[in-house]
Amino acid sequence: MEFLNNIFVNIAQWIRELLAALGFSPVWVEMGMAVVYLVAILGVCVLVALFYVLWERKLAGYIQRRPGPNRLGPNGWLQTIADAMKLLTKEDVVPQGADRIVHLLAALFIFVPTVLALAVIPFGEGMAALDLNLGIFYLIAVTSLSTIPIFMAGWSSNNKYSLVGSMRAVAQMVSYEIPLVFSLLGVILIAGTMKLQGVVEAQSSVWFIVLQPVAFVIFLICAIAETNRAPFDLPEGESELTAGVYTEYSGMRWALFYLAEYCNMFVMSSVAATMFLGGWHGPLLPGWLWFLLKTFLIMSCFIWFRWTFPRIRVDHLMNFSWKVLVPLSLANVFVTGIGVYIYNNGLGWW
Amino acid sequence: MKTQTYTLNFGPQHPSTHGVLHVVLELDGEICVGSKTQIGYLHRGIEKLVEDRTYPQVIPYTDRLDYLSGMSNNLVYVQTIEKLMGIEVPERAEYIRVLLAELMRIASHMVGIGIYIMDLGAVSAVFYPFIEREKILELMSHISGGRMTFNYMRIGGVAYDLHPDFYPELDNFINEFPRFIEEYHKLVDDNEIFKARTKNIGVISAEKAMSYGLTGPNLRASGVDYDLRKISPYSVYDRFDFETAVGKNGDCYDRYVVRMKEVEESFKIIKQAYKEMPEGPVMAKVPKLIKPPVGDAYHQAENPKGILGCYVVSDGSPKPYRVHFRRPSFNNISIYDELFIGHKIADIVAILASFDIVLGEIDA
Amino acid sequence: MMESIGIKYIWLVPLAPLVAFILISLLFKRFKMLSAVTAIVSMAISFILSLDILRLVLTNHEITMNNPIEIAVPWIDINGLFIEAGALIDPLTAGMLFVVTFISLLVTIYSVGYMHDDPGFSRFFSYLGLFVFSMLGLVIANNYFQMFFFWELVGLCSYLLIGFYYYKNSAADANKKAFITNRVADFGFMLGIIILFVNFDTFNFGKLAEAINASSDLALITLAGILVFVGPIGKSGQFPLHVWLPDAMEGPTPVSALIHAATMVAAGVYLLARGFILFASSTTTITFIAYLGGFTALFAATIAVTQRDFKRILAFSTLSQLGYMVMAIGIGSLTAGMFHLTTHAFFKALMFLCAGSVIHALHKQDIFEMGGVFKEMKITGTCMVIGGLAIAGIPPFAGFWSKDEILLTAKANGFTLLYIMASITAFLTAFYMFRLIFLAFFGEKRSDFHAHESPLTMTIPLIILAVFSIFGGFIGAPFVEHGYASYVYFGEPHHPTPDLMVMVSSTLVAVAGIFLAWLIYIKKAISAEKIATQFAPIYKFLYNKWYIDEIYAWFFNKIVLGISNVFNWCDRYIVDGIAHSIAWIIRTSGYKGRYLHTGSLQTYGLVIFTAVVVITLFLAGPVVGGVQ
Amino acid sequence: MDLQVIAFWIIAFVTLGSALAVVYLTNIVHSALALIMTFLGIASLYLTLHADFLAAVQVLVYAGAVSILIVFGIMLITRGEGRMCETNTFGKYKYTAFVVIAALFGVISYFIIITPWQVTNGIVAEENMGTIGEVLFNNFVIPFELAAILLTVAMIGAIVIAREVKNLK
Amino acid sequence: MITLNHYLLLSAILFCIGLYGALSKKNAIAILISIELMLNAVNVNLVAITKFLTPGDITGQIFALFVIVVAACEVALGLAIVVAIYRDRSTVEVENLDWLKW
Amino acid sequence: MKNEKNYPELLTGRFGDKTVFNPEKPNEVYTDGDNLISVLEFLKNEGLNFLADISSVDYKEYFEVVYQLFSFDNSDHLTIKVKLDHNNPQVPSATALWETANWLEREVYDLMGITFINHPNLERILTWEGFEGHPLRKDFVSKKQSSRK
Amino acid sequence: MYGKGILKGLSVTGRNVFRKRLTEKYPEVKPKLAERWRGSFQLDVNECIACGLCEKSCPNSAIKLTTEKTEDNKKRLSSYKLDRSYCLFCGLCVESCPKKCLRFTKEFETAVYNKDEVVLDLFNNQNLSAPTSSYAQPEKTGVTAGKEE
Repeated sequence: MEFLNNIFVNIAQWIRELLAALGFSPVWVEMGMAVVYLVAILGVCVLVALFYVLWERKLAGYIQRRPGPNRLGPNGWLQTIADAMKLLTKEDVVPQGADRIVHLLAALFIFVPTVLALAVIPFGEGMAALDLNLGIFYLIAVTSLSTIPIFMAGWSSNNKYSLVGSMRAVAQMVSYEIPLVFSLLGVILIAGTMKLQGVVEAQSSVWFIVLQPVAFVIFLICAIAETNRAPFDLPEGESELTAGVYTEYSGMRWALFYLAEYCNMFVMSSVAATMFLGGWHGPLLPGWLWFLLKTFLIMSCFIWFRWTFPRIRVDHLMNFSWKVLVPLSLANVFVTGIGVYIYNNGLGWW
Repeated sequence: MKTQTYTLNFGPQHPSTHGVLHVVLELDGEICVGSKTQIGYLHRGIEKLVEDRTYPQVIPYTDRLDYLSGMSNNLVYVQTIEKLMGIEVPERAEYIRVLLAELMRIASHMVGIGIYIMDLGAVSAVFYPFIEREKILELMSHISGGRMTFNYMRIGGVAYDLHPDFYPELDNFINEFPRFIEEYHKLVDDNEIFKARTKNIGVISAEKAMSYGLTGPNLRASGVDYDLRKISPYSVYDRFDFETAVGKNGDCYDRYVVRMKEVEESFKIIKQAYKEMPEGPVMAKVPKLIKPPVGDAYHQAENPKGILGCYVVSDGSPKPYRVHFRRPSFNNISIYDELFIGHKIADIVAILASFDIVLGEIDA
Repeated sequence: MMESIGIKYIWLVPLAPLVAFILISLLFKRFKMLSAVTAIVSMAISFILSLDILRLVLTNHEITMNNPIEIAVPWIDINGLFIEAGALIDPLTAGMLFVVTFISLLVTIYSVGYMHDDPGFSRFFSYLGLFVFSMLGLVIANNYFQMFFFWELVGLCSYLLIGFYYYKNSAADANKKAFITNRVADFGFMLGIIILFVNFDTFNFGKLAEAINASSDLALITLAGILVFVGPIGKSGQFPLHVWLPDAMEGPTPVSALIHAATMVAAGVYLLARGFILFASSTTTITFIAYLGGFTALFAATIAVTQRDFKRILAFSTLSQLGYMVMAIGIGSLTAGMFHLTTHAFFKALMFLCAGSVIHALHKQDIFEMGGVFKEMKITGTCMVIGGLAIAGIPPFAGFWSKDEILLTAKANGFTLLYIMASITAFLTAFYMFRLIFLAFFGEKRSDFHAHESPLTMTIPLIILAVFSIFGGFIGAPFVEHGYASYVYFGEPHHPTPDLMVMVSSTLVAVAGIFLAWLIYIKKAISAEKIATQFAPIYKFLYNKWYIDEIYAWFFNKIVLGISNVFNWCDRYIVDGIAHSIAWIIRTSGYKGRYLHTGSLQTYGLVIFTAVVVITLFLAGPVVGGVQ
Repeated sequence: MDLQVIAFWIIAFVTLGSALAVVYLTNIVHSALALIMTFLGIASLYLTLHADFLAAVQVLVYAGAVSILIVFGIMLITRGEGRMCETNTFGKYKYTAFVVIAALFGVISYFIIITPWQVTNGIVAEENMGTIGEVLFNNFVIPFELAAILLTVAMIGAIVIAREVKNLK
Repeated sequence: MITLNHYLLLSAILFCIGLYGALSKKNAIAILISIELMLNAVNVNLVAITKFLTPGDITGQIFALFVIVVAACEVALGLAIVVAIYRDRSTVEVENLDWLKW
Repeated sequence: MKNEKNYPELLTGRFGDKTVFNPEKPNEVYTDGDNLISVLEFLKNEGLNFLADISSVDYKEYFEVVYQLFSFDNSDHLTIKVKLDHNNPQVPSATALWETANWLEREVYDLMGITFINHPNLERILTWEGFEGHPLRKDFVSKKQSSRK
Repeated sequence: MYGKGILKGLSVTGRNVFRKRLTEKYPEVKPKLAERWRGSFQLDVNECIACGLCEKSCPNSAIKLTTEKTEDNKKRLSSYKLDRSYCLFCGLCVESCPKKCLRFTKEFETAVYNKDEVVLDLFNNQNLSAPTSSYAQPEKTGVTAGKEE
């Protein structure tokens, strides 16, 4: 149990010792570990994305009383790998009128914020590549970058659908970032730290979803919107904008966008698991497994929502953010602040 | 902000134009300021083609007008010829016709509603109606051998009697369908997003609807209680107890509600027709070679999409001199250009889908 | 001693109307009723606080004229110039605060009805707020500077309010007239306080009083006193700067009531009372004040006899009564002056509001077009009669007691001439007042109009004021122990012994005036027209207000303009000549040089940064060398 | 070779390179994208200066918000006519400005080099966010509130200015 | 060893690049962008000087924070003005925007 | 089916001999192009407010345009037929009365080549812009004539 | 309450996750076709009397047959081609066959690799082994009309 709990930490430690034993100076050991962490994160990214792409298709199938992918591999579990292979080998088409460089770079940049964000997520006790003091702030800052590649993609495609989609995406992501940040503020107030590890440790007795149910709901909604998932999938808006931002993308680059979407979802659900569902806390199972289970639960909710709801219209979307979520989250912060004050200082303050 | 408008070719290749409809939109940001609907991408010249066919040979072509409700199209055509020739159809055949037409209506509405809600973004909502439609298509294949193109109605009756396999399947369908209706109402009716997307969107006043010659659920959603099955009952519709579904506001939401209500009413008719179906022959006595007398006839019937009219001119030869179809969707979408103005792209998709158009019918 | 919320929140007294002003003008402009309510509430707050201060002053005998409470904070503290903002609470202030806030509150309530259909409804209330703020700031001032500051603000507000109907030419002219006339007076006032400050190095009333007492420079004090008195001459409409006051009738009637009864004109008298020591220290000053006041009283009364306009008659009566007050102060009785100011505030406000009520109902101002209004407007009529009786000095109405005290003092202090003049004025007052009442309210209708009683918001203030006009005089009646004189006094409280002769004679004089009016205008025993034609020159002279306005016009047109022309020539050809030639040089060089201005910011930026480099190198070169 | 030194040179190279790209590129959108890169470079520069909080703010405000604002501005004023790659050309001062700026740089760098800086090698606090908060809300509370008001005013002002003027004629 | 001079020179270069852009570009938005570069250069200066000269103190960082606020306002207003100008003139080329001259 | 109103009588009363009836077919009215619009307007006001269809037939010697009028309130039905010259087929447009006439007339124009006067937008609708000829005419010969005889 | 509809919708989709999947696993599990399924064609050449009714009845002229005279002057089929690319699968030919020798089969996987194979040569490849459809054939079971009691 203890062994399982610390298995990844121990592996990291082992690699570190190995590098040291190989005669590298401490600086280079640190560099090496950075590379190892990066590879690990990228690995997690890709694996998670591949898994969730399949799981989404499966769950969507179940919701629609279909079995979902069921051909390749046992019960269809190798389907995404096959799809990925197919997409990788497809021709990389760049439209004639497109801004070639930006068009190509966009698909790469889309991964940058995701990978950066994953670096601070604690997958288990001590299982974060970086444990920044400003963890949550860093997360917010980094995720705010994710608008830019989408804008790049939409603009460079030189397609009206793409441009409209990217404009929608930018407006939507900027608007929903605000309630997202505010909903996290309540947790920060209670936990008293911005360190993600610290936030998880603060939840050892009670999960913050109990103390901050409103914030959790707001966070969930904003997370869906930030990741451009249905019912907030306006930038893609298949029935409106054909494929929106991704209209002109094909082959591998389209696959990258597709994977990035799932990675982003994974980041968002890990943040939710960390901030509200107690991170690695849980009985019996190893911490990182608990963490992944919670993430899986939230991801499944994302998928469930997507296959149930119609798409929201763009003006309703903005109204909902500015007129409902922002005031609600502000009120939540306010109430939480008062609550924390009373909890700390008692009621004798007058 | 004052911004430059831009032109967006909405279709002919677009996921939500139900085929090959082409709308040239003039957009100011997301809001439509001008629209031009262009059709004809699926024009096959059926009216010209059938001038070279004998009267019975026309029937397969009518299947391909509104390919989601072939049986109803068959019915209109054969009834027109029967009117032209003055043929009395056996009662059992009439009951079968009504039964099948109403099944067809349910099938067509299942697609209409499903695709409508899918175009609004709820993808699962298309699968549940398609499951029910699948059952109806199975039923159809039991009696005619085909799933969408039936060629089952004949001048003077129907081609064959119902197949014995048909009855248990229909029982099965009748047992399971109410549960679907209940579930679907739960899934869609009260959904706030759905309501926000459809209420007060694409509002058509009763006057406008009448002026534009809208028919079918689109007309009734605007509050005009006009249903040929009630107003001038053809076949044996006067023997059944059902209501017409009428909306109030003429918005997209009402069009959905009316369709759902109509499905329930059709289901009632099916149950009655099934229960009361008489025994007897299914074909009237008609000559081997059908040569209607010189003259013309116009007949129309309430199809799932609206009123399908058929105008046949005979010159006394075995081939029709002229056949013209009044296709309901063709008339219905002529209001699009006016209706789109001032709506957002997303609303345009909603309006487009709420009309339940079939391009095969529009372009003929 | 300080357990009074009124004292604690004294700053709120003037501030509440200011807040109302700010709120209304910035936020509530579109919401009529909200602005009215805001104004009323703010006035009510001031009123309640003033009431509390009054209560404190009345019950707490430690606060006397010689031992006021003074609350002050530093306002301006520059080298050598120390000015504080503060409040001085003594019975004088308390009484004045009460009068001002009370009248203002009633006027504000009244205005809700009066201004109801006016498009500038909210604007009116915001001005009212500012006006009351200024007046209250003036009243609680503890130094001349603060007083002057608010004095000017009052002037500004009167300008705004008189010109309320700014789209009317006459209103625009009237407010300009008021403003300019007041500026002339204020200039004198300002000179006066500057002289005081230069010599005594303080603005504070208390310190000044000590300094003046200690000073021996009589000429200086006389000069300062007269200069300061110029302020009240303007503000309180003493001859010859009275000309603005009748014209000020162009403002809405509630404003007239406010200006005439409680705020603006009272400010002058209040200043005289507040700075009494300054005037009393010089016999010349005080005598000048007394005679000027007496003359104004008589002068205005004679004019009022011939006027036809309802409000204008009241305006001249105000002038006349102000003359009374000033005279009272001049003859050395601060008590009598302030007492008369208080009672006058009640009945003059009452009469103006009645006038407003009548005008509101009739849309007419000429009394010769009225008549018989009493039948339709019983409340207003009754109130007007009460007001008339009060001003005429019929016992036991309020005016009787205060006027009596003035007459008594005049007689007692040996100003016989003034006593006679005042008596004549009293007679004339009774006459013209009842001329007005008889013509307007009684007799037959002389033109076509439909009168109707005014709404409750207008009549209730009337009734309240009427009550005060009847009984308000008892506070200073001779038989009342601890009456007005025990609180407001100068030096030592002294109760003038009631003189039955004075009382009876003044009553008789008043009754005679009323009787004469009755004879002429009701009984028609004597024909008014006949008198007018018979004494045509006098009548014309009086009707045209002694040609004062014309004299001013002549003075300014001929003399001032003549002098101005000389200066104009000098200015145009000598001063301007030099200036123009300089300008020409500059302009020509600019004209040539403007081609350097491309209008392109980048060019400018480039030049700037080139200059930065060059200058840096130029300046820093030696320094750098030094470092190396 | 210290890790810090390597990091500095890489960051400096990226930052200055993208800053040059901002100015040099003739497509305004490319310029804006290069600007984002510069912002990120500066954020990492802050990290090397132990200003973590400022780095996060830099990313959040500049890279996340300001750049998007600029991009929106570009979208609003750059219309279909004309070619994108000529939207950000040099004006008439291309060479003149270069000379002046070169001189200016010479002056500045000369002064930087000759100035004897009083460098003290103190230790910067590991976690300075709390300190920033305390200082901000104690010593700088009025500037802080003013900044808030300034932002509000700027926002409203921007809306007012950019809003369509109706019925101008 | 990276010294203060490194940072200061870097920021000087950045500042000069920005200034060059501001002085030589035609497009008004490009000028705004260049001004952003200059502001950032200033911020680098502030932070670097605080770090090297007064390590315990964080006033420089706070000042940089305020500069960021001002820069945000500047961009918002600048862009608004540019958009307003564009609406009026259909151009944002500063060489055409010379109404400042007589 | 029997109509509630006797339209032949009404029309004769209003238009006299400008409308022609076949006594065997009470639901059919022949009129000419000049009177068409006034007849349609009259009938619209009489309750036949539903223009279901406009079709056309090429009788080789002449064209016939057929209007199918129904009522939204009852089952009344009347067919209006207009005979047109084969060389110059022209008929006034009913777009002012019914918006639906717009597309229906465009379809007739496109496929049969009958010109509708005062039509706001008389363009081809089902065939493409450069299409030559009008397919439903009996003399239409396609370049790729169907294999069938 | 706002959001109730959303929760109801979620409950519907959520419940469906646990219901039976309806998909037929096609290549492994063959679909159950209706008795009257209109699949491919078979022609019993021996029965055929070469009457040509099927050729005439076809709306699209998809059937081409040639006949030859036998020695005993009887018409005999010499070739029979059915072009499925033109075929509407309307069944009119099968219905018209007097000898019921042209039949539908239940084959439904009719995709072919070469374009030529679309044309069925029913003369040489009669396809008699394929399961036949009951379309227009004497029904094998319960042909009597009416419901089964």
